[in-house]
Amino acid sequence: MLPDATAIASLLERAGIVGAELSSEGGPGLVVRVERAQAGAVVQGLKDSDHAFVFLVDLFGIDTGEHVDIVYHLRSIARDEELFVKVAHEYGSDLASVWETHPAALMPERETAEMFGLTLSGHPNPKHLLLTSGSAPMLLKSVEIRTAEEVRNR
Amino acid sequence: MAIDRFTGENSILFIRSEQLFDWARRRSLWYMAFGIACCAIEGLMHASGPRFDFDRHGVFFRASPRQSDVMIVAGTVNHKMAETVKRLYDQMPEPKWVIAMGACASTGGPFREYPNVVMGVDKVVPVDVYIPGCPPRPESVQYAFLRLMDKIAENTEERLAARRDSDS
Amino acid sequence: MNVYLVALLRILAALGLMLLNGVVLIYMLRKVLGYLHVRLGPMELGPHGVFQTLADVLKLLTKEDPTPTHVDRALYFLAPGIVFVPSLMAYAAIPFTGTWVIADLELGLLYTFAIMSLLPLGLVAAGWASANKWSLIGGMRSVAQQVSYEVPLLMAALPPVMIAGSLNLTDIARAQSAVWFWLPCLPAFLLFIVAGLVEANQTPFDMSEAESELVAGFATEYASMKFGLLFLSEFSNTFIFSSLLVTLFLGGWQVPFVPVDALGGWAAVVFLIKVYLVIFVLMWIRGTLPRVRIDQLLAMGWKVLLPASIVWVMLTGAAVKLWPMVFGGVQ
Amino acid sequence: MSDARDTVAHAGWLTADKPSLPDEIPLTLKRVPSGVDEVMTEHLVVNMGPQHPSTHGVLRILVELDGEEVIACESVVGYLHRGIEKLAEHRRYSAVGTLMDRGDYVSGIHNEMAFALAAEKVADIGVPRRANWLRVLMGELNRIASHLVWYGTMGLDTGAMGQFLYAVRDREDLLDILEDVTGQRMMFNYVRPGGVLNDLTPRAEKKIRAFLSTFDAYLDEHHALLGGNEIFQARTRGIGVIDKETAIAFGLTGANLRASGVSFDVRRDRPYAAYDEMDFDIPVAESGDIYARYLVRIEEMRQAARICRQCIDGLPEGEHTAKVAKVLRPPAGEAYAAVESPRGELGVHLVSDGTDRPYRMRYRPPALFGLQAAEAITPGTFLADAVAIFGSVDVVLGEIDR
Repeated sequence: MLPDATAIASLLERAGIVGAELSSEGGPGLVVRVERAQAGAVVQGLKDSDHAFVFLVDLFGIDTGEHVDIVYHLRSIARDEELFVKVAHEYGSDLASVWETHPAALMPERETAEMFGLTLSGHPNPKHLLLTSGSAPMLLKSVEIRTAEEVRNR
Repeated sequence: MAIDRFTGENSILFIRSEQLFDWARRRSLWYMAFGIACCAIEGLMHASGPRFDFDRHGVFFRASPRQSDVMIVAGTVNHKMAETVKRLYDQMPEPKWVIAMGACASTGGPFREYPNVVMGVDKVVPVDVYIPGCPPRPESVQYAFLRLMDKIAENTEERLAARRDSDS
Repeated sequence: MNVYLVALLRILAALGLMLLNGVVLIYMLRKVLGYLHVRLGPMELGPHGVFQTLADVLKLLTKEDPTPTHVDRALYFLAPGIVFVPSLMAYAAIPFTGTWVIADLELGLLYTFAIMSLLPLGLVAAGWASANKWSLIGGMRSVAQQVSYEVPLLMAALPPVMIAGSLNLTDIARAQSAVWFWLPCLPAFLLFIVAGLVEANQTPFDMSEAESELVAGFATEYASMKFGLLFLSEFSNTFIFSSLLVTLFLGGWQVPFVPVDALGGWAAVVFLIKVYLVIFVLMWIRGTLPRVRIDQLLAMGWKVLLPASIVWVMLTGAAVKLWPMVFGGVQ
Repeated sequence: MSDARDTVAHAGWLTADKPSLPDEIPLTLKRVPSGVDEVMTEHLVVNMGPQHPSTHGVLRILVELDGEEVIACESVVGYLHRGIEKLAEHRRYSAVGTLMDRGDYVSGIHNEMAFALAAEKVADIGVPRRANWLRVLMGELNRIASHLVWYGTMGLDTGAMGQFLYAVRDREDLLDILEDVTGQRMMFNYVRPGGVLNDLTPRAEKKIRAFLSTFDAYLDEHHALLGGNEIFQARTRGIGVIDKETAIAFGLTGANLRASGVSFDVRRDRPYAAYDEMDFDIPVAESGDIYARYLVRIEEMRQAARICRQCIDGLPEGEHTAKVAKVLRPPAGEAYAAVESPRGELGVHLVSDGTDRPYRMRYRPPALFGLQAAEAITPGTFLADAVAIFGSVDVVLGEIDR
């Protein structure tokens, strides 16, 4: 369920995170947008706080056209709250692993990195997950699928 | 020469035995337990199940490619999988046949536009029977096996006929 | 008649019996499993699919026989033979009736066990030579389990021997004219079934070719008739184990309350019916039970079956000695 | 949460001093010193899959074995990657359902429902009450069908063949029903944004009632045959334990999470469709081993049958679908919708940019998280256990690879 925005804001402030934007308009829930360098600290801080966002529901990327948004979908089992943390990454930039905080991120991180052409740092096994090595980052909007013409002349 | 009727490639004995072996091959098609995707549920699991029971035709599954005659490609083949499919095909001993089950294995199906998907398994291994459908019902797979049996018989007859013609 | 000719005929009889038996058993397995699993099994080839196995064998004969690249060639070719020959030789001492036995050996039981203990050699050879990791694990497993269960199996076979006072299988069967040995030796009977299931590599102890773990175990890399030989010898082992069980515990060719002489040649039929009933039960088990884990299997062999069989042998020995003393030589 | 990290570090490929397993397996055996005694023992790196009887499709597991014991394991996925997320960006909203079906092919209704719910959230479409009830009914029938596959393959993984065929027998009846209502045996495309495709026919209703009248007795038989078997219990009790912390840390959901003692069920905690009107229990087990997962799934089947009975008895009158534009153009926005699929929380995160095609569709695969947990707890068990553990978390590769 939707957590209290002011509570989350004060919580982040206490953890020493500055510049976090909170919004719940037109989004899937309460979305916290933070700087790239702070992503790990935010996720760790949210987990250690008394809200206890211990459950990483999902980790994925969205290609917005200007940059890649990495979304951490967190859940607090104790309070039954859900939170989305969005972090903007430049194309081809570095995705810092949060697996030490959330081991569940191990495979989704690998997948996200290969699908959006990011490099993976701090990950114990930064290989491609789904595609063979050397494939294009498929989920970027700039990567085209086969045209009808190609399919017809298969 | 009269003796030719009993020795050599076109002797009665030889042709009869070839027809006999052909009969045995047709009637004992062991397929490889190798399901790739959705079609495996229909073509391998339900096919061996109580209602469809391919064992009636002597169609039975083996886990090892070395002991199987037919490979049912049941599902989408992508670039990562294609290598494995080819290797498994190579591991099967001759004579061997391939059934491309479903739209994905035949042409790439609903996923054909995705660059990682191989547009039909016939780009990797030669296919004998294609089954349309997504997924095909087990009955279709059964029919495919019956067609495959016909095809094997026809091939043998054609081969024998060609040999007779070239001889006379 | 020439003594060599007779010997040759007997060997041929054993070979024919084994092949025929294998073909029948494979058909039976498919039918029994089929009916257990609410389906029909082979139906199309001949009435109720009786020619199905014939087609399978012919097909296996005409398949290409590829030799994988990394195999140990000599051993790879020898292994099916090492498996096949002992299971063929073991037919020699099986008494189908009092007189119908290929070789009526004084030490028939010992001979059969000795021959059967050669089997794991072939299996591990097959596993090692195949250069396939699944085969290797399968071969190793088969050695581990057969070595652990050889002793309990022999121990479980001892009580009938002690009561009958002979190692000759015909004599042991004859000694059961009054009462079949499964009743006085019930624990040994059960131990023999369990240990025999392991030796014959049957579910729930089919460790060496556990399909869901090891693909096809030691036979993974074998194709065409080499695989056919491995397959046949597996069924023939089942047959040998079942006929040992029938001979040792279930009265051999005898029927209760019917004098042996009245049966004549039908005694062999009685024996075969008994054997096939035992095999049917084995197939029933095969179609129902899950498989145990290898360490559980070995632990059971060393910690439960072996002590239990030793204790039962001691008890039987005491009973055999004490019985004449107490009841004055009923034996 | 140091516990979870310890569990991960237990997996050999994660520890720093050990190189990760090679991508290509060498043909020769890897010779490593055993460390304990003078004898050099060989660790065997075996490659389970993609063609292996027990990998439920095309999962490939690299296993490093010391004898029979698993030292390390790593799962390699992607052999069924078909780009469902990418292709969804090029399909209209009404056509994405066909892709979703083929994702988790054992429980198509749930996949469609997740997408339909997300699309309805973005486009703000109301769903008639009858449609919601029909969704629940079909979803629960599909849940039984899916759990039956799991039950059968669990039997196969532990070496029992019969269970699988009995499960297929019951599944045939279910597929008949689903075919009657939806027109297909597997790829239904039944749940669409705004409602469902077809109404229930009287014939299908009769079939459902007939099925439900016998299913409980069959389920008891199934349970007695596999769960009551002592060999099966010896194989599963205390094996593959996923404790509460590990389960949460690895993002397990569904039956796997509930078997570890966490009572979370999307149907109850985030009610969708008509689940808030249904009366059902959520089975929870504490031990977290394979047997607990087995028991939870068996009980879930019983509860699913119970929900089906309520649905078929109390089906409200009305339309089976709302009036929805042929070409759906939802306003720009984002939505997350989750359903309780047989494998766990199946979520769809949908981003719309106002056109007739989704801008981005993220499919949360519950089995992927189950696979990670299985991979982490497998080291230290036996090879046969590894097969059972990977089977017990119910992996469906179509969903993991997408």
